Amino acid sequence: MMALRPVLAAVALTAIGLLASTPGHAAEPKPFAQIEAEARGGSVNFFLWGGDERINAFISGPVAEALERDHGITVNRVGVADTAEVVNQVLSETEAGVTDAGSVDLVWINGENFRTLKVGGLVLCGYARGLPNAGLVDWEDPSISTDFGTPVDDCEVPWSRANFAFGTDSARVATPPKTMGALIDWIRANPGRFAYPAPPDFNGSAFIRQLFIHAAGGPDAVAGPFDQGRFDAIAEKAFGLLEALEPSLWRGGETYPTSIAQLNQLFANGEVDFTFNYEPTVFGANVENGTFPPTTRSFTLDDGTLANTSYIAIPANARNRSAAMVLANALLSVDLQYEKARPDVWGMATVLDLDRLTPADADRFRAIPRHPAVVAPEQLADVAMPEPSAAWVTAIEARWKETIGR
Amino acid sequence: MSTVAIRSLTKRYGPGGAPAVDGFSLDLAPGSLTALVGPSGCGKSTVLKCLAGLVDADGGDVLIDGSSVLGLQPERRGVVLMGQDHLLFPHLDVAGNVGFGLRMRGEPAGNIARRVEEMLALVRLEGFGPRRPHALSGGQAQRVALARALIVKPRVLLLDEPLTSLDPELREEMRGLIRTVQRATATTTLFVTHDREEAVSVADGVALMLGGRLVQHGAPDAVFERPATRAAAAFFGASNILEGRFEGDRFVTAAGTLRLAAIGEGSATAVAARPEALILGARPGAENGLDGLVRSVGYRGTHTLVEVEIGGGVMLTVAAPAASHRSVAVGDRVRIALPAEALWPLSG
Amino acid sequence: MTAIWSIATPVGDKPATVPSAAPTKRRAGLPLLLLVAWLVVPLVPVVLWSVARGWFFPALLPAEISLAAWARAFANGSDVWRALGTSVGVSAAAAALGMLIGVPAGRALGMHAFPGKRWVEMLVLAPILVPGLGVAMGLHAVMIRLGLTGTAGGVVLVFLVPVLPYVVLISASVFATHDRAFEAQARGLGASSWQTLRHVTLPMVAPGLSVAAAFAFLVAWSQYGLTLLVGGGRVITMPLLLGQSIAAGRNDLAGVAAVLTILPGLAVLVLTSTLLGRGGRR
Amino acid sequence: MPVRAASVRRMVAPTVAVLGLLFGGGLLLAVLQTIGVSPFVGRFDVSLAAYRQVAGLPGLWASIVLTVWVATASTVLSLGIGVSAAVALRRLAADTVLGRATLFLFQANLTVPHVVAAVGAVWLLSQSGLLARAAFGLGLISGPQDFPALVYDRAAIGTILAYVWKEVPFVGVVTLSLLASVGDRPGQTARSLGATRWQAFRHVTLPQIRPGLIACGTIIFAFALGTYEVPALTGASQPKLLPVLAYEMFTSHTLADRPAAVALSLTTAAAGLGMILAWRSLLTGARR
Repeated sequence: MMALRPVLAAVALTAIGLLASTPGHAAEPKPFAQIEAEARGGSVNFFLWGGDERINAFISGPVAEALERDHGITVNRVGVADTAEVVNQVLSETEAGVTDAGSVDLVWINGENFRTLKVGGLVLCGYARGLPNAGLVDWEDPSISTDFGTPVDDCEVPWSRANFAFGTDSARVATPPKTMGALIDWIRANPGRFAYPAPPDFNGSAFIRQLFIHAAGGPDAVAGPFDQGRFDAIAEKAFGLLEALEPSLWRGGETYPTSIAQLNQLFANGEVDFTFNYEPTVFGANVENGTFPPTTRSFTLDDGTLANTSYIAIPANARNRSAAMVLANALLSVDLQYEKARPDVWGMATVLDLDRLTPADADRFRAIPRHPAVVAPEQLADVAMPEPSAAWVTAIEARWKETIGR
Repeated sequence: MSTVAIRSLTKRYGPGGAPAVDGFSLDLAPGSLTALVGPSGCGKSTVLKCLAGLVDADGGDVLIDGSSVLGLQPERRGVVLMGQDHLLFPHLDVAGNVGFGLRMRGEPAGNIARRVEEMLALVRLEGFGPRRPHALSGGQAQRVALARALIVKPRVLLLDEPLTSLDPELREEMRGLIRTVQRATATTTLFVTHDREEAVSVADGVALMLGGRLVQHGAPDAVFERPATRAAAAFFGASNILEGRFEGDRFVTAAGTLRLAAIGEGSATAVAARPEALILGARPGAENGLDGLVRSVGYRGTHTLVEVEIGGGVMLTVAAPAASHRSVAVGDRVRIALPAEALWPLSG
Repeated sequence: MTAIWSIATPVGDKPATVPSAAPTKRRAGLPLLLLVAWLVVPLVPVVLWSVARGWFFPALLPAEISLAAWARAFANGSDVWRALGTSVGVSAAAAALGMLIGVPAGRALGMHAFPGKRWVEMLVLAPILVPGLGVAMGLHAVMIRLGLTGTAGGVVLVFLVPVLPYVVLISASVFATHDRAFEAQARGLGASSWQTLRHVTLPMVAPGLSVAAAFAFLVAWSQYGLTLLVGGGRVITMPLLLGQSIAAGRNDLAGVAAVLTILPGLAVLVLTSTLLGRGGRR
Repeated sequence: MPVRAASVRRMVAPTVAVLGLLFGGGLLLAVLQTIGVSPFVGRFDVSLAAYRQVAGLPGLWASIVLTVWVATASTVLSLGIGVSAAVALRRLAADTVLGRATLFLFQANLTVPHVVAAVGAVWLLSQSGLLARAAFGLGLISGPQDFPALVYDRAAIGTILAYVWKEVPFVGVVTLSLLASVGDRPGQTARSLGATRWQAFRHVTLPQIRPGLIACGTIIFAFALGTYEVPALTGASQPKLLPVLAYEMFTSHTLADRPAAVALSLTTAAAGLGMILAWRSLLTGARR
C-alpha cells in the first residue's frame, strides 16, 4: 500500500498533466441575443444525478417545457447514479480526442467533481456572470464564490442551496438529540439503531464530514487549504471515534448501507431510527409518496449542520455550448427557481438574492409553504456551517476507506 | 431355480382405457424357458414390465417362489429384463457393463472381475472386457447384455424380443446361444416374441397371448399342431379351417364328411389343419379325400402353395412339394387328402 | 406447453416434455410444491410493491393499495414509456442483426465440416465464458471516438457480443438435426437452390430458428452492465430504469418497472410456444 | 450436393468478423489499456502499474475470496436443486397441475432479467422483507434485528440466492432435455439389474448427462463471476464483489483508475477461465 501511493500519484499527475496542457477554455464573449439565436432549434444534454423522481420530473417537465416554448430547445435529461461518472465521461472523451463534440453539455455539479474538471481545464469559464439572470445572484457571498473551497472563477453557475438535516420518526424518538455529541451518546445508548451509508454515497460521506468537524472542534478547524498535519491529527480522533462507534451501529458495523436509498428503507421499516439528507425537503416528499411514515420529522443540530451550494457547469468539450448557456440562464430565472423551491415540485432552496428581486417576486419565495416534516429554512440557515475544501473531502473519504470500510 | 406364478394380472393404461393385460395367468416351471408369443399389441411387453416392476399392476398378483413381488422395488425382485435394444451403458466398457449389477451390490472388485470373465466366456466373448459398447456388432452387444443380465443370478430372466433387431442368420445363432446359456444357468426365463417359429424352436413351453389374455399354454408341438381356438389356429398358421358339425368321430362339412383321430368337444363347430399336413393329388379312395379346383399356384422355393376350392366357396391351402408348380396349373381339377391325424377340433 | 428452450442445448433431438415415467410416484409432489413456491415467492413483493403505498414492517400486506405508480408510468411522455420503447427497439434490433449474422454461421457449424471449424466454435463460445465487462471497457475508448457511446446504435452493437453466441449455437443445433436429404430430394424434383431454401429448408428449421430469435431478444432484453457502460446513462432500458427507481428509494415505482420488465419476456415466451404449438407440437 | 469451401467461408465470415472485432478487438484494446498503451491517443508508456495498483487494492483478497465463493456456491446449488427438480418432474405424471406449473415457471423464469431477481431477493429476504414480516407475524422474531442477515451480508447469501433463483430453472430445463435424450430405459435396465433408484441415477443416468451439466455449470460460474447488477443491488458495502469493484473504479472521477479497473476485470476473467478449465479437467478426469 505504501509503495502504491507514489505510483498512483505519478499516474494521476501524468493524466492530469496531459489534459491540463490543453490551453484554457474561456468562452468567447458574445452578446446573449446572439447565443440565443445560435441555440434556437438545438438540443442540450443535461447530466444530473437521477436518484430522485421529483428532480427528474422537474427537469423533464417545467424546465424542458419552458426551453421548448421560449427557445425551441430540446432538453435531454440524462440521469446518472453518481456525478463522478459524468466527470469520468468528460475526461475519457477528451482523452480519446473528442474536444468539441462531447456528449455532456451541462452538468449539475459541485465539490471534488468540479475541482477535478477545473484542475484538468475541462470546464468552460468566463460566461457565467455575463448571463442575463446572473444579476439576481450575490456573487460576492463566500458560500457562492467558493465551491467546497475551490474558487468558482466564473466557471460554473450557482443553482441551488442545500442544507444537511437529520430525520427521525417522532412516534419512535420523541426528543431527538440536539448536538452531534448528544447524537453520538444516543447511538451508544441504543445499539443497532443507527446507520450511515458507506462512501462514495454522497450523504454518507456528508455524515462522516459532519462527525469529522465535530471531532475537530468546529468548522474553523478544517477551514482553509488542506494541511496534512492538521488532517492527521483530527483524523486520529475522528476515525477513532467512528471505530469505537461501530459496535453500536446497525449490524454491529459489520456492513454499511451502500446508498442513501437503502438507509431510507431501513429507517422506514424501523430497522434504524434516524436517516439524514442533504435536501431536507426529501422528508416531506417521502411522507407524501408513502415512503416514510407520516410521523417523520426532520431536525438540525445546534452545533451546526453542513450547507453547500450546488452549481451547473458546461464542460469545455461540450457540443452544444450555446444551448447549454441558454438553459443555464433559464435555470437561474425567477420562474424556474421559484418552481424548483416549491415543495410539491422539488423544494430546493433558491440561490437568488431576494434583495435583488422585485418585492413581489421576493414575497412569492417567502410565501412558499412548508411540509410539516421539513425543518424550517430559517432554522437551517441559523446553524448552517460551510463545507471544508474539496481536498479535505477527498482525504476524509480515503481515510474512511482505509480504516473503517475494509 | 425359481417358480413363477402369474395370477389374474390386470393392467390398464390411463383411467377408463381398455385393459392391456386382462386377467392374465401363467405358471413357469423352475429352470424352464417359456416363450410368450402373440401379435404386437397383445400385452406381452406389459406383462414383462409388471414382472420387472417398471409399471404397477392394477390387479392380480405375481408370485415368485410363492411370495408376491408386486410390492417390491424393482431392484429387490430378482427379475432382470433384457430388451430388443441391448441398452448397454455407453459410458462403461464391456466389463463395466457386465459387472454393473455386482458393483451395485457392493461386491469386491476382484470377485466381480472373475465373475465377469466367466460370464464373458459363457457368451463366447473372452477378452472383450475393455471394449466400448459402440465398438461391438449387434450380436456381440446382445451377448454382452445377456451376460450382464445373468451375472446377477436373477430368479427370473425376462427377454423382450431380444433377437428382433438381428439379421436372420445371426438370430439363429443367438437363439442357440440363449438356449445353451439358459440351460447352463438353469434360470427360469420368460421369452417374449411375436415370431411363432422362434417361439416353438427355442422354448420348453409356449404361451399364446391374445388381446391381453392367455389363450393356450403347452409344449411347443402341442401348441403348434393342436391350436385351441380359431384365433390360435390363425396365429400359428393352421390356416385351413372347415366349418361343420361333429357326429361322433365324424365331422360333417358342406364338401363332405371327414373322419377325425380326435373327438371334438360338444360345442365345437370347426376343425383346423396345417397346409403342410394336407396331401395334393391323393389317390382315389384315400381317406378324407376331397375334390376341388386349383385357384392359384405360388412357388415358395422350399415348397409350392396351392389354393384349392373344394366347393361351397371353401378354400384349402396345401403346402405341396416344390416341384408341384410345374405339374399343377390354375384350373386343374385335383383331389386332396386330409389325414385324420392332421385334423384338430377347435373349441371356440 | 412444451419446453421450447430445450432446443437450446445441442443434445439429442427429443423435446423435454414431461414423460409419463412409470411407475408414477406421488412422493415427488411435496418437493415440487416447495419448488413452485420458491419460484413464485420472490415475485410476490414485486407485484405488491407496484400497487403499495406506505408499506412498512411488520405489515404483511400494504396498508393502502394505490395505482399512483401505475398512473405515473402510463402518463404521457413518462420515463417508463420511453424506457419500454428503448428496450423493445434495442433488443429487437440486436436480435434481428444477430439472426442475420449468426444463422448462416450456425448452418455452417451445424451441417458442414471445414478447416478452422474448431477455432470458429471457440470464438463463438468465448463471450459466454469471458465476462463482457472487461471487453466493453476495452471497446469504450473506440466507441467514444466513433461517437457511439450514449447512443442506441452503440448499445445494439455491443449487445451482439452476448447475443451472437446464443444465435449461432442454437441454430447450429437446429441445422445439425436437419436432414440434408430433403434438400437433395427437392433439388432432384427440380427446385432451384433458392426455391429449396424457401419451400423446404426454411419451413423445416423455422420453429428452431424462432427459438433462437426469442432467445436473442431475451438475452438483449436482460442486459444491464453493458447498457450502463456503453449507454452512458443516455440509453435507458427497462432494467436500468428499475435500477434507477431502486436508487431513488421509490419501491412503488420500482415495482411497476419490475413488472413491466418481466411482462414482455413472458409475452415472447407465450408467443413463441404458441407459434411452435401451431406448427405441430414438438 | 457438395458444398464449396468458399460458400462455407461466406456463411461464417460475418460472425467471425463481428465477434473478432467486437469481442477480440475489445479484449485486445483492454489488454493494451492495462499496460499503458492507448493506440488512439498515441501513448505507449508500457508499464504494469495498473496490475500493481490492482494488487495493492485494500481488501482485494476479501473480494476475491467472496467472488469465488459466490460463483462456486451459486453453481453448485443451482446444479443440485435444478437437477433434482428435473428428475422429480420427470417422475411425476405428465398431466398433473403441479408438473405443468413447474414446467411453465421454469420457462417463464428464464425470461426474467437478473436485475428483477436481485430486487425480488432484497424485498423478500431483507431483515424487514416479506419473510421477516411473516416471521414476525408468526411470533418467531420480535423485530428486524432478530431475522438473519440474508441480504447486504458479508457472506453474500442474498446474492447467491438471487443467482440460484435465476439459474435453477435454467439447469432444470437443460436437465429435462438431457434426460429426455437419454430416456428412461437405461435407468430401468439398471434397476432390474439390482441398482437402487439412487444407484441407477448415480451410475447410469448421471454419467450420460454429465457433459451437458458441466457445460451448464460452466455458463453459470462464468456468469456469476462477471455480472454487476446482482451483487450491486444485493451486496454488502464490504467486501465488494470483483465486478462491482471494477465498475466503480472504471467510472470513478479519477481517470487514472481506469487501467486498473480494466486490469481487474481481465484478471477476474482470466482467473475464472482458469478455474473453469481446471474444474472441467478435474471432472472429466474423475470419470473413470
